Formats: sequence, C-alpha cells, structure tokens
Amino acid sequence: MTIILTAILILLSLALVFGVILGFAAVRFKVEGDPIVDQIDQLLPQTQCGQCGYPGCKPYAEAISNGDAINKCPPGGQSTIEALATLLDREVVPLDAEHGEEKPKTVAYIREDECIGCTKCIQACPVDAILGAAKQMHTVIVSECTGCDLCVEPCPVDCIDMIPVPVTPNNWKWPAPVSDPNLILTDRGRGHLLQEGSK
Amino acid sequence: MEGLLYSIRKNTLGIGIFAAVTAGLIAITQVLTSERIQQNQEAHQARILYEILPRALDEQLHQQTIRVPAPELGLHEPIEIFQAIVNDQVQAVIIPVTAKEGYSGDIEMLVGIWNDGSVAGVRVVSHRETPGLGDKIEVEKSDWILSFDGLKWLGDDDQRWNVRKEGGEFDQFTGATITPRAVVRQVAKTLEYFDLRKEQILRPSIQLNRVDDDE
Amino acid sequence: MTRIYSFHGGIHPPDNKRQSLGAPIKQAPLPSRLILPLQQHIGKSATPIVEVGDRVLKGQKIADATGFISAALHAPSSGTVTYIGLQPAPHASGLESPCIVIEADGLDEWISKKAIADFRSIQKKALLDHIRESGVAGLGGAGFPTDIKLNLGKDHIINTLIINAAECEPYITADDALMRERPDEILKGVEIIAHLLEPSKILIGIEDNKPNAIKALRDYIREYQLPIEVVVVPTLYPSGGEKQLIQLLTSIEVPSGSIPADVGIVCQNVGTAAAIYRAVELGEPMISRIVTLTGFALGHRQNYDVLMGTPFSVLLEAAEVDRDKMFRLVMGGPMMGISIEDDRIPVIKTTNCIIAATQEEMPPAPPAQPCIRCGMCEQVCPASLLPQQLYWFAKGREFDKARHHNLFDCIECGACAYVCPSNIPLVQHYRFAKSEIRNEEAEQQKSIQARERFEARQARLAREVAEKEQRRKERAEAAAKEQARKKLEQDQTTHATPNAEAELKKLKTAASVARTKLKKAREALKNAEDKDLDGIEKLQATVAQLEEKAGEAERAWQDASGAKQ
Amino acid sequence: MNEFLLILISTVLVNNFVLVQFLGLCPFMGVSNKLETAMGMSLATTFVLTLASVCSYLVYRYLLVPFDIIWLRTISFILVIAVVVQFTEMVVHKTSPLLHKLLGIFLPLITTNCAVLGVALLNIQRQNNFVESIVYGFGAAVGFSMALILFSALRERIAVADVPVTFRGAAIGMVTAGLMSLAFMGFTGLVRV
Amino acid sequence: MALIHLSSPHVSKANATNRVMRLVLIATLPALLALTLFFGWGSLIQLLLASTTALLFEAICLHLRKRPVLFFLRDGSALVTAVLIALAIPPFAPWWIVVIGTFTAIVIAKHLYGGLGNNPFNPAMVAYALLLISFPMEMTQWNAPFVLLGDHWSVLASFKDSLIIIFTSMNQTLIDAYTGATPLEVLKHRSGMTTEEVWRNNPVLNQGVFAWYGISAAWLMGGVFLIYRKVFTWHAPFSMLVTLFLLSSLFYAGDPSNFADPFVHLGVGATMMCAFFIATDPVSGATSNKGKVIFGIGVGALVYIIRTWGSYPDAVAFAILLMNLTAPFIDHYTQPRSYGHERANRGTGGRS
Amino acid sequence: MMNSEFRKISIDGLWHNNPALVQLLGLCPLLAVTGSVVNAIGLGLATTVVLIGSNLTVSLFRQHIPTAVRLPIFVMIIAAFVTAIELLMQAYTYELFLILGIFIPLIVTNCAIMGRADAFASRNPVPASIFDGLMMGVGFTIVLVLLGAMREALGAGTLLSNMHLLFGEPARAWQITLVDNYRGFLFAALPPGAFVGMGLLIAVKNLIDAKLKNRTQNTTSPSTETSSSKRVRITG
Ligand SMILES: Cc1cc2nc3c(=O)[nH]c(=O)nc-3n(C[C@H](O)[C@H](O)[C@H](O)COP(=O)(O)O)c2cc1C
Ligand SMILES: Cc1cc2nc3c(=O)[nH]c(=O)nc-3n(C[C@H](O)[C@H](O)[C@H](O)COP(=O)(O)O)c2cc1C
Ligand SMILES: Cc1cc2nc3c(=O)[nH]c(=O)nc-3n(C[C@H](O)[C@H](O)[C@H](O)COP(=O)(O)O)c2cc1C
Ligand SMILES: Cc1cc2nc3c(=O)[nH]c(=O)nc-3n(C[C@H](O)[C@H](O)[C@H](O)CO)c2cc1C
Ligand code: SF4
Ligand code: SF4
Ligand code: SF4
Ligand code: SF4
Ligand code: FES
Repeated sequence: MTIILTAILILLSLALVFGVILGFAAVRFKVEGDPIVDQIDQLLPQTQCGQCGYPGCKPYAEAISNGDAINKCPPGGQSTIEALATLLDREVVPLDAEHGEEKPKTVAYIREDECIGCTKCIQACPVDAILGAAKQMHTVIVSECTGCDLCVEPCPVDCIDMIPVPVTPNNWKWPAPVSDPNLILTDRGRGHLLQEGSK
Repeated sequence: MEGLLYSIRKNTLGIGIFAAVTAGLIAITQVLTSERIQQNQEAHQARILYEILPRALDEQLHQQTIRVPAPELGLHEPIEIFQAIVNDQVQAVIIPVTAKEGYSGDIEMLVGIWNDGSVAGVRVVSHRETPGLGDKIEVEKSDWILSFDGLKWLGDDDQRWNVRKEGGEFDQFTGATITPRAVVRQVAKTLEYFDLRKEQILRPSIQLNRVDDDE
Repeated sequence: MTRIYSFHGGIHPPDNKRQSLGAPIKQAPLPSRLILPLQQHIGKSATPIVEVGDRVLKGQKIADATGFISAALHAPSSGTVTYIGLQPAPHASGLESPCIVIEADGLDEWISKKAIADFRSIQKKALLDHIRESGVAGLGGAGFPTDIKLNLGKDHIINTLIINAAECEPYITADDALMRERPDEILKGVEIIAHLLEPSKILIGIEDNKPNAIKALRDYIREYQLPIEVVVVPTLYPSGGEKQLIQLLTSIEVPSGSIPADVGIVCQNVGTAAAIYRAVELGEPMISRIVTLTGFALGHRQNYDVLMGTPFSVLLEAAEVDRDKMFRLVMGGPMMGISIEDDRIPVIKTTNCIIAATQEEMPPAPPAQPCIRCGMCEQVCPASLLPQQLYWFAKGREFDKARHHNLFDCIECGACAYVCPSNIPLVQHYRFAKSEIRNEEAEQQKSIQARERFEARQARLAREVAEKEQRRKERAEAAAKEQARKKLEQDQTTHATPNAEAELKKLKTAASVARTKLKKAREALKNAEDKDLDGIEKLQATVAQLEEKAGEAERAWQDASGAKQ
Repeated sequence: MNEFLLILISTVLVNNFVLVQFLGLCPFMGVSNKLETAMGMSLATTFVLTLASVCSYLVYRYLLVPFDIIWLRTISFILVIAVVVQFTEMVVHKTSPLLHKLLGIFLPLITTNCAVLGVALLNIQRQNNFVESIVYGFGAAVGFSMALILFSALRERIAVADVPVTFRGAAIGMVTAGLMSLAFMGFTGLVRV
Repeated sequence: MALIHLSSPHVSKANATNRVMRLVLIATLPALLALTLFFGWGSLIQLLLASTTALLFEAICLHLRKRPVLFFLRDGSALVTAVLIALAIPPFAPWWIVVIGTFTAIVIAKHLYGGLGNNPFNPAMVAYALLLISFPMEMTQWNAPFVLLGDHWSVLASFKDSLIIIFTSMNQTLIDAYTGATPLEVLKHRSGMTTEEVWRNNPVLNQGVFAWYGISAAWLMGGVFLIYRKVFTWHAPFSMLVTLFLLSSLFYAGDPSNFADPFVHLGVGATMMCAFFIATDPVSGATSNKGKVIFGIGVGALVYIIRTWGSYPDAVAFAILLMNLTAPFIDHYTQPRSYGHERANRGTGGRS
Repeated sequence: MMNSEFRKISIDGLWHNNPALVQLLGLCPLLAVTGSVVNAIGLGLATTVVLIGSNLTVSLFRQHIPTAVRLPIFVMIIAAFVTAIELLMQAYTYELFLILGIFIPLIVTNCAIMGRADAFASRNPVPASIFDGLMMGVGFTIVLVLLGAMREALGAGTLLSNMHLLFGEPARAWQITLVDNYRGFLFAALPPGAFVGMGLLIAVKNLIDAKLKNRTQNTTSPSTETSSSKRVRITG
C-alpha cells in the first residue's frame, strides 16, 4: 500500500512542478499574430475569381490557415498547390475537380460594337480592369485583367468573350524538350519528333 | 497577474489529477504482478544453469555463488561462480566467462565443470556472431556446443583444444573458423583457470542449510 | 604584349570556316520585297513613322526608337511601303511579328546622307544622337543598341575597350571577311568609339585561326594614334562570348548580374565598329551587313553584303541552293543559331550567318539517353556551372534549385550539349526552365498588381458605402426635418413620395434581371436536354421557379409603373 | 576520454540509432524531403535529445531509485520529455523568432520521436553514469542527424529521378533507407561493445 | 523538303553513352584474363551467367516500365554492372549467387529508382553487399590461386569441372580443397601473430600474394586506359589511392607489427578495381571535380578503417555505398564557383 | 448513419489511413520487432490494447483537459496503459517481453497513438473513439504481421514459429516449415531487409490503390460539369 502512495505522491509532485512551469509559460510566453495567412495569400494567384468557394483569395488564404484543403484554387493550378504544400508541409494533392479545372490563361474581350454601355461588367470586375462609362462602349485593360470571367455573366447582351492570352514572340515560352525516350525510337531521330511536337 | 495565477492553477490541477490517477493505476498493477515477475526473472536466469547441470543435482544452484578473483582470465574483478552443493560438497561449478576473440564482439558463455575438472556442459548466453554462420554455437542451432561435454584439460601441451583446421579436435563450421576457435580457446582457458584455483572454487559457500535438507 | 589568360571549359568543334572564305565579299542582289521586323534588337520595338502607301528613299528612317533601349529602323532601298503588320520573322519561336514591308522600286535612290565630317568637333551628345538616329545595334550577338553602350561617360569609367574579333563559332566568317577587306573601316570605327569612351587601352581579341585578318589589322593599326593592341587568343569556343573574351584578355570576371561596364570594360564587335564608322563619317544608317552563306546545300559558299530585310530565299537562290539537299536552315552559327522553318524570313541586324546544311552535315540528334552524370558537360562549361544539375532540376521542374545553381548565368553557348554523350538537348532544357521562371515571375508580378487593385477596389467600395451611408443619413435627417416642418405646416398631400421614381427603377431592374436569369436557365435546360445530361429534373424545377419569379417581378413592375401612370 | 569517443563512434556509426537500432524512424521518414528542414529537425532533435538524456537521468537517479519505484520510469520520462519539449517550444517561440523559424515547427514533433524516450531507457539499461548519459544522448542525436541529413540530400536527388509510379514517395524512401542501412552494416565490428 | 526546327546547338560530338560503356567493358578484359590465369575458368563462367541474367532482368524491367527495351538495352550499362558483379564475387560461387546478385543490382538498385542515371547507389556494390551479408559463407570462399593448390589445380583448370562446381550443389570436400583465405583475411585473423610472422608463416602471403598483385596490375592497366580515353578523370581514383596509401603508411610506420603495409592495401583485394571501376561510376558518385576528390578520399579512408577495425574482410562495397549516400550531400556543398560569382577576380570596379 | 461512420472509421484504419502504410507512424517497432510473426502479433496486440484504452480515456475526459497541458496529459494516460501492459507481459509472457524489449515502453511515443489521441479521441465521442482505436490497432497489427511473415519466411524459411511465447505450450506445434534445411536469406532478417520489405508493402498498397482507382474511373462516366457549383460570386 505504501508503495502505491509513494508512487502517487512522487508522480503528483513531478506533475505539479511541471504544471506550474507550463502554466506559467503559457501566459508568460504567449504569442499573438499569424503571419502565415499573408504568406499563403502571396502564393495564391489573386485572380479573385471565387472558384475556391471564398469571396476572393485572401479569405481562402485564411481558410487554408485554419485547415481547409489546399487544392481548391483552379487558376493557381497544380503549381500553387505544390507551393502551398511546401509552405505548410502538407501533402501534394491533385486539384479538387469540384472547384473547376486548370484552364489556359485567358483575358476578357468586349466586342465593342455590341456593348451597350450598361456598366454591369465594371461593377463585376474585382480588379477594375474595365474602362468605360455609362452608355459608352467598354474596353478591357488587357494587362490588368486576371481572366476571372466574373464579368461575363452579368453582361446583359453577352458581348464579353474570354479569349486565350495570345502568344507573341515576347511572351512565347520555350517548350520542354519532348520527354526523353518513349517517342523517339525511329532512326529518323529526335528532330522529326520535335518538329511534330512544336506544331 | 490574475491570468497567470489562474492559468497556473488550472494547468496544475489538470495535470495533477491525471498524474495521481495514472500513478495509482500503475502502482496497483505493479503490486499485483510483482511477485510473478520476480519468479519469472529468477526462472529465466536459472534456466540455462539447469540446462548444464540437472536441477535434480541441486535445486538451489542459482542462489549459491562464490566470488573468486580471476586475474588469470584477464579480469580485475572477481567473478561470481555458481556452485552445486550436495552434502556440503561442491559437486560441480558453473563459471560465467566471456570469449573476446569472437568474430564480432564478445561471446558470453557459461562453462559448467565437474569437481574432477571435466566439462559438465557449455552454453552461450549471448553473442553477436553472424547469424547463419557463427551462430551455430547456440545449442538451438547446432549440437556443436555439446561436443565439450566430458572433456578435460591436460595441461599446456594439450593439442586437442583447438579447431580441426589448426590441428585440434573440434570441428569448425563451414566457412567460419573464428567463432569456434574463440569458444574452444575460452573453454580451455576456463578449465585451466579452474585447475589453478580449484581450492577456492570448490569451497562451499553455504553449508548449514544443506545438512537440514538432508535430514 | 598583353598576357592572355584563360576561361574554364570550352570546346573545339570542327571550324568549317574555309568553305566560305574562298571568294571576296559579294554584293547580294536587291530583292523586290524587303521585310523589316520592328524588333531587330534588344529592347522595345521600334515605332513605325511611315504609312502604307508612302514612298521611301534608301536610308530614310521608317521607324523611331521607342524609349531608352531601342533602335531606329531605315529603309534599305527606295520603294513603297506596302504593308505594316505581322510577317514571319527570325525568332526561335517561329512566330510572326510586326514588320514593315517595302516593295523596292529598283532605283536604290539614296536620301541625302548626313555625314559628320569631323566627329571630334561636335559634342559627344550630338554624336551619340547621330549614332542612335542611324539605328546602330550590336552586330555581334544580341543586337544591343550601340548608342547606349557608348553613352557611359556619366556613371562609368571605362579602362578597357575590347573589340570582339574572335568569331569563335564554326562556319561563320563574316567578321573575318570584314577584317580582311575593310580593316580601315573597323579601325576608323574604333577611333570613334575610343573618342566617346576614352579608354586607356583598346584590345582587339582575335582567334589564332584568322592569320590574314590578324595581319590586315596589324598592318593598319600603325596608322592610328591609339593605344590599340591586337591580341591573338587560342581557338576555343566560346572565346568570343563577351564575358569569356573579357576573362581571356584581362582575367576579370564580370560579376553575375552586372554588365561589363561595371568593371570598366566595354566590348564591341568589329562589325559594329565598322557600322559606326559608316553611320558617322559616311552618313549611312545601318541598312546592310555582311552575312556568311554557307553549308553544303549551297553552290556558292561565301560572304555577301546584304541589305537588311532581304528574304533568305533570295540569298539562297543567289548562292545556288540545292533545295533537295537542304535539310536544316540555321540563322547564326551551328552552336547558338536558331533553326528556321520558313525561308521567307528576312535578314536582320543580327543575322551574321545562314547555314543551309545537308542531312549529313547536321544530322538530326540521336534520341536522348538518360544523363549518367558523367560530368563532361561540367568540364566544358565556360560559365563554370553544373549543367547536369541544371538539367535534372529543369527536367524535374525544380526551378528554385535551378536558380540556386545559377541557371541565369548560363550563356546558352551549347558547349555542354555538344559534348554530352547521352545527346541530351541540354540548352533547350535551360531555355525552357528560364522561360518558365520568367513567366512565373511575370505572373507573380501580375498577381501582386491584381491584389493591389483588388484591395484598392475594396477600399473604394468601402468608402463608397460609407459615403452613401453618410448621405443616406444626411438625407434622412433632412427628411426628418422636412417632415417635422411639414407636420408643423399640417399640410395634406398625396402619397407620391419623392422616392417613387427610384423604387420603380429598382423594380424594373429586378424584372430584367429575373428575365435574364430565366433566359439563362432555359438555355441551360435546353442544352441539358439536347445532350441528355443528368440533373434535368433539377433544372426544370429551377426554370419553373424562375418563371414564377420573373412573372412576379414583371407584375410588380407593371403594377408600380401602372400605378404611377 | 577514449571511452567517450568509443561511445560516440558506437552510437553514431556502428549502432546508428536510426539505421541499426530502429529508433526515431517516423521523423526520419517524415521530415526528410528537404535538406533544409532536415537540418532544422536535426538541430532541434540534438538539443532535445541531449537535454532529455540529462533530465531523465536526474529523475531516475534522484527520484525513482531512492523511492524504489523504477517501474514508473516510462511515465515519468515521457512526462519530463513532453514538458521539456513544450517548454522549450514556448520559450523559443516567444524569445527568438529566428530560432523558432529554424526549430520551432519541429519541436512538437519530437515528443513523438521514440529516439528520445529510447535514449532515456537505454541509458538505464546500459547503466550509464551521468556524463556517459550525456555523451550517449548526444551521440545518438548526432547519429540521427547525420542519417537524416544524408537521407534528405538523397531524397532530393530521388525526387527528380524517374522512379516508377508505384514506388514514388514513401516506398522508394523505405527502399533507400534499407540500402543506407545496408551500407551502415559496413561499420559492424568497429567498436566491440 | 521540310526544314526542321530545333534548339541549338545544331551539331554535336559523335559520342555516345554506349561507347563509354563499351570502353569500360574493354578495360575489364585484362582483369578477366588475369583472374582466369590465376584462379581458373570460374570468373569467365560467372561473367557469362551474369551478363545473360542482367540483360534479362533489365529487359523485363524496361518492359514492365513500358520503356523501349532495345533502345535501353543497347546502352550497355547493365553489362557493365554484370561484369563488375561477376568479377567481384568468388569465381566458384554457386550460380544462384550471381542470379540473386544481378537481380538485386538491376531490379532493386537500378530500376526501382528509374533505371540508368537515376540510381543513387552503385548497383553492383549493392548486390555485392547484399550477397555478403546474406550468404557470408559462399561469399568468402575464394579460390586459392593455382600456385598454392598443388594437385587440385586441375579441377579449376578444367572448364567442365568448373561448370559442375558452379551449377551443381557444392561438394564440401571439393570446396575445402580449392578454397583458401585471401591475404586480407589472413592478415585480419592472425590470432595474435605480428604482421611479420604472418608473412613468414602463411603461404597465402609469401607465395600467393603475387597472384593478387597480378590481378591488381590488370585492373590498373584497364583504369589507366580509361583515363587515357577520357572516360573519367583522375580525381576519384587518385585521391582514393593516395588516401589509402597515406593512412596505411601512417599506421604501418607507427606499429609495423600490428598493421598491414601499404602495398598490401593497394595491391590485394579489390582496391584497384574499386579505384578505377567503381569509385568512378559517374551515376552514383559525386559530380564536380572537387566532389570527386572528396568522394575518393572518403572511399579510401573508409576502406582502410573497415578493413582494419571492422568485421568484414574487404571493405570496398561498404565504403562505396557509404560514400554513395553522402554523394548528394557532397554535391550540394561542392558547387563550383560559377563565372562572375563570389570570390571572383572582379578587377577594379568601374562604377564611379 | 451511425453505421456509415463506423464503416468509414474501419476503412480508414485498415486501408486509407493505415497508420503504418500511409501515415508512416509507429515505424520503429514495426521494423524492429518484425523478425517473426509471433513478435509481430505480440506487439500488435499490445499496441491495440493501449490504443483502445487511451482513446477511451482521452475521449471520456476530453472536455476537462486544459489545452496548455494537453500533450503531457495525453502522454501520461498513454504511458500509464503502456506500463500496465508492460508489467502484465512481464508477468505472463516473460520470454516475449524479453524479445520485444525496449519497444514495449516505446509504444508510448509510438506516434500512432499520439496522433490518435490528439487528432481523433480528443474530438470524438466515446464509442467512435474506441472503435477508432480498435481499427487503427488492427490496421497496424495486420501490417506488422504481414511484414513479420514476410521476413520470417524469407529469413528463416518458417512461419508461426515460437508461437508458444504468446499462446502457451500447445502453440509450439503451430510452426510451419516452408523449406526444409533452408539456408536462410539473412538480408530479410537484418535491418536493411526490414526497410526494403516495408517499402515493398507500401508499393503493393500503391499498386492496389491505382488499380482500384482505375476501375472506379472506368465504371463511372466522366463527371458532369460541376465546375461552377461551388463558386462564390464576389462582386456585383
Ligand atoms: C559477413 C561475414 C560474416 C562472417 N561471420 C563470421 C562469424 O560469425 N564467425 C566466423 O567464424 N567467421 C565469420 N565470417 C568468415 C570469416 O571472414 C572467415 O572467412 C572465416 O572465418 C575463415 O574461415 P576458414 O578458415 O574456414 O576459411 C564471416 C564472413 C563474412 C564476410
Ligand atoms: C548601360 C548598359 C546597359 C546594358 N543593359 C543590358 C541589358 O539590360 N540586357 C542585355 O542583354 N545587355 C545589356 N547591356 C549590354 C551587354 O553588356 C552586352 O554587351 C549585350 O547584351 C550583348 O551581349 P551578347 O551578344 O554577348 O549577348 C548593357 C550595356 C550597357 C553599357
Ligand atoms: C557563346 C557566345 C559566343 C559569342 N561569340 C562571338 C563572336 O565570336 N564574336 C562576336 O563578335 N561576338 C560574339 N558573341 C557576342 C558577344 O558576347 C557580345 O555580345 C558582342 O561582342 C558585343 O558586341 P556588339 O554589341 O558590338 O555586338 C558571342 C556570344 C556568346 C554568348
Ligand atoms: C566509369 C564507369 C564506371 C562504372 N562503374 C559501375 C559500377 O561500379 N557498378 C555498376 O553497377 N555500374 C557501373 N557502371 C555502369 C553504369 O554507370 C551503372 O550501371 C549505373 O549506375 C546504372 O544506372 C560504370 C560505368 C562507367 C562509365
Ligand atoms: S479560386 Fe484561387 S484565384 Fe479564385 S478567388 Fe479563390 S484563391 Fe483566388
Ligand atoms: S475584365 Fe472580366 S475577366 Fe478580366 S479581371 Fe475583370 S472581371 Fe475578370
Ligand atoms: S554530359 Fe550529358 S550525360 Fe554527362 S553529365 Fe552532362 S548531361 Fe549528363
Ligand atoms: S549552355 Fe550554359 S550550361 Fe551549357 S556549357 Fe554553355 S553556359 Fe554552360
Ligand atoms: S515509432 Fe515513430 S519515431 Fe519511432
């Protein structure tokens, strides 16, 4: 019986000491603030399209820091997911198809002769990328448009198209070399395949 | 300040309660099992001893030890030798020794010796020899270790105490000479030591209770 | 004698220069159509200052430099501007880019030349402006606008002027031919450069495989009162790379991310020097250059003096191409040039060589094998990079790491790919990685911009809401006062509130919104029915609901407006 | 001195905690994807492991043995470790953001690293004295760190390799750890303990 | 004719990985010859067996991974691996040893990681180490060289008998007849004798050691040939040999009765083979020149340490594997200074 | 409702979120003691009991545990169970206890348990917690036994040897000898073999997962347009 009591007493005293220490530390060394949200926000594409189910990128960043999945942003695509996974030390997962799929980058284009100048699109654009005033035709500032397509739906005359960003020598990207071995088994060599690949 | 005290009180209380309960739980288990555990431990220790010497010879073998200095075996500390005592006479002893020349590390053994100097039995307690090669010194793996039984040490020029490859009488295992050689040499050394310290080793550590037993 | 140092790595590809040195420089035929891309240089595209239908004279400026780093463009011959727009142009992408097309009239009529008789007598600023107006851009490689490189007096002190005469790439002999035949032009150009930069010494770096050119230059040097020395360097590709040549001649390394001027050096190509001379002393803007036509698919392999804008096809015909044998058409050298799919593209300021190669000459690379980390690439890399690591990172899309391994210090010289036993198209991997990184950066930039604009908008909206609220309050107060006043007056009027108009408008929009929604839903339903997708019932329900709502909204509006009337 | 060297060699190479004794495998597999994180984890583990060695020795020697309740060792050790870890985490978090960035995120993970408790228990089993305990704990930590850091450098290389899909990730990680362990078998016998 | 569109460069040195591998194979010929001369037909048989099975496993793996089989088979790397395994194991090891070895090397050490170029560990050495720890008995029964065999040499000299030994179950008396300890084993398990005594008493050393020297010379020849043909640089082999030489001289000079002399360390065992054929494996080694030097020093030091104080008779496989696993780390810290980066001679600054 | 929750818990524990194969937790004992099936079963049972016990306790008191000392308390609860098991094993299966050695007390840190107490039991009601403990334990044990069987068969050529250590003398006869006079493939018995074996098990799981995924993909038609279903309009 004594042994039981000693055991309880010893462990109790140990625990009490620790309890005091941790209780003290919990108050004394309390830390506020959570810069992680900003870091997450930095990684999101800022398309502000709402496809993630949150009104804008920042709210989604907050949601992620509170544990939401990192695969809900289609404009960011896989590369954003990977960056987030690295930042948060989470597993890389494929894009959640429920929120849409990764599409090529687009910009809005307003067919000006059809535009009736209703300003609905201006109100819809989260980054103020549409110029124009009531009753005048509107144009999109291509360099500012994030391609979120939020302006498409409100347009009463459906004069806004989302067109893929045109490729020019200035924004053209070198393609990755055709992935090594699988294709190239003819003795015609890599050249021909590259040519086919480049078309 | 208020918050600090509250925090300390809350946390301490929480951790304290759990500490008390868990400690109690463990303590009770301990109390309930301690006896059985002790039995197990003793039985385990004694098991090998009684493999070398039959339990019938002396039930108390595992409790009767005598400390004998062993500079001859290269040890600074005396070793504890088990004695099987029948009628106040030490019938046999079991000497724990370590073979240092194993293939990879020490080989700990028990060497049982009848009081006439012949081997009662040898068992390996622990070793780190290569499984499948050096581990044939375990009695579970091979009968090799039994080949010592009954042999004696005939003095310095006894050529039998070596592996066959080097002119001795003991088989080496295929592909492994070092382990058996280490064991053989250590057993021989132990026998030599026994010869040297026979007097001391064969002096019974306990006498009285045996007489009572016999009656 | 200046000591010669060395740079890391380098290779010795077979130089194949002899073929095109058999004959002197020949005047290329005047084509009927001249195509002039607006971007032939590094920097911003030039801005056209002519219009379709304009007649232009030879040497007349047709496009202005835009912004700081840019170069002007001149008509290479007299004729009519027939088109301004997209045309195939020399670019690795093979894409079309904006060009001015001139239909040559064959008269080759010069505009009046504005030569500067004594360049020492005018202000440096005016001299530089003149060079800028003449559209001179580097002829050695990247086509960097030359006036900017020469306009360093303000923030840099130049100790050394290096004239790049190395011409290290196989096949190319344009500079060699120029040095043999017009060494005086080069040295006169150097004189002008030296006047502008005031270097304490001038080194002409030239590879030892051009003995005639070395001799020609040395012969002429004596006539100039300049601290010039012709330094012969061993033939080793890429000794002509700007950074490598600087290291060879001075042992100085240009720090990563800096320009040579930061270490007191400027490097100009011999051709550029000659072009400066022509622009300044002859008043001829940069409208022609020397181009090496070579490769075994050609009947005549030699150097031509070519007008900018001359389509390759014209030159190939002049050199008696055998189109059946021509397998690969390269603009530039075999190590760094770009391959051309369409021979209608024109010669531009940076076109130093056109190789029409047969299949035996430049066979397609064998399929790439896996990298075995043999390190041969590393041994030859003139930038002391780890090409194999860069390759693994580029392939594994680990761009951050590629960057840490100094991907952006790669000069794309191709030495690594040349020696790689596994035939890996290393340079393309790097180019791919570089463009991905640049793209990512641009996107990052864009996203920051988008965030700022979004936040600005949110702030604006918040402000507007606040203002509205404020106004509403004020109005309410006013209304309250009014009411009080009215009450005081004990006036009795009808129910028409001042807000009725607004109410009505709201109802109207609501109705129209409901209508659009209904329309959309119907469309969706139709679409679904057409394609027989699931969820039709749901859609039908929605449509019914919307119909109801739209009807309601319509009625409400009608009522309201009716009531008003 | 010599003896401490032997303990070090033994714990770092011959009986490497991770590869031979199988302790601390979860963080070994878990935080070895990047070299930098592995280094952070190594630092944190080295710190905690050494400290835990000391604390547990003190608790054992001056509390458990005198009161004859050594069967409370597991619970008291783990308690000590948990508290040490949590306290360190709190302090570091508050006082040095830099250090916290370096170590902070790993500290909580360490409680669940069985190398820490393992060291405490092995110290008793091997009847190490105070200084030996420290050296043993430190050696164990160095062994762990070395294995972890080398492993993470390897994994970075494997990450860009063309590993068959089925094996990508944890599976090839395990195989690699196996081959590392095979390599470490070369040290067998260096120290005969 | 359609013109093709490619990234530069448009020319390349005619130089192929399979040519490199072929050179390596050629360079192993002297060693094969020497092994056959001194130890019988065993090595040749093992080599044939290893080559066939390695190619077979390689083909199966490639097929399973849906890669073009013939294209990759032609690169010859599987053959190099096979040859090195075959020449490293005892010449008369039973056939299944070789088969397990090539399986381990090709399937586990190579293709699980993605095949040629991707494997972090040297496949042949993974196989060797695995065999050694799994089958220590078979793996330590080296033939005694002909000189020491007396009557039994005829068994080894006969091709047919050799086949029988390898392919049918082992006959213990026969084995005992032709096997003998290797010099390193003799020196290691000397049971208390001084180095000099061992040399004097043991025929393996005072008569047989020349067989091992001969084989080392053959490996060396092959290695020098490969350096001459620029298949690899001198860094790794040279630094390894120098380290081993220095360490062994140091200890030998300090205590000649307990340590083996440097020439034994360089001349017996797999030292030369390791230096020129294994430490130079480009795939699993360090990449930069500095890295290769460190790699070589590491291998040399580990070989000496493990040989002298460790359990295993020869240490090459473990030393290589241990350094393989540090190679990425070495690479990480031996990035060369790139052009225009820190510590460069940047001249007199020009910004005024 | 209830049923589907339990189903999910079991599928999670046994497959999708298996502590050993997926979460890679509890690796140390997993690799250290799987030289034979009996060790594996012994450790697996011990772990399962501790998991159930600690989950139960934590879940019972989950509302009353102050957060600052949350971890120490969890750890203490688990340690108490482990020590109890340890003592019981010493009392009733002493030989097995000797073999498993230090890995019995190490069940405490065995991350599997830590994770469960914190991640599951502290947030779920009692029955679910118990069931979760059971399923996680069983999932873990299955992997242990598989690996144990693999290594025992390859390393020693037997299966179920020494079962008497756990189940008493009659179980001695359960031993199955796969190959007579087996030479033993030592690699499997040594540490490297444990790692590689585990790697192979994980790979097999990946393979099965891939196959399953393929099958489900083939049976369900390509998903209909759902892309905008979750979209939120953030403006006008
Ligand atoms: C991995 C390995 C483990 C070995 N383990 C042992 C061992 O435990 N015991 C032993 O005597 N020999 C062992 N040897 C064999 C020795 O190296 C040596 O070959 C042998 O003892 C000499 O025997 P012989 O005289 O029969 O040739 C081992 C060898 C290797 C390679
Ligand atoms: C003030 C100044 C700014 C320069 N800026 C750039 C630049 O932004 N990008 C560039 O490629 N070259 C720049 N250069 C020119 C380079 O130093 C180099 O001469 C030119 O890129 C041609 O090099 P290459 O043909 O070897 O590629 C600049 C030169 C000067 C004097
Ligand atoms: C790999 C490489 C090789 C080059 N070779 C030459 C060359 O042989 N001759 C030359 O004038 N420029 C060569 N250049 C371009 C020079 O780096 C540099 O751009 C040029 O000398 C600058 O002079 P510029 O502005 O007058 O063209 C080369 C560039 C690179 C990257
Ligand atoms: C110089 C050189 C040395 C090589 N050494 C080895 C070797 O030691 N072991 C091996 O399996 N393969 C070796 N190879 C072949 C090849 O690189 C090896 O199979 C790869 O590791 C497989 O990816 C060597 C190849 C070369 C060119
Ligand atoms: S889906 Fe992506 S881009 Fe769109 S709002 Fe959400 S986080 Fe921003
Ligand atoms: S213009 Fe349209 S697509 Fe572009 S950002 Fe604005 S709302 Fe989005
Ligand atoms: S030369 Fe080719 S194969 Fe060799 S390391 Fe470089 S990229 Fe790899
Ligand atoms: S292309 Fe780039 S990496 Fe290759 S050798 Fe030239 S500078 Fe080095
Ligand atoms: S079980 Fe997780 S670290 Fe040991």
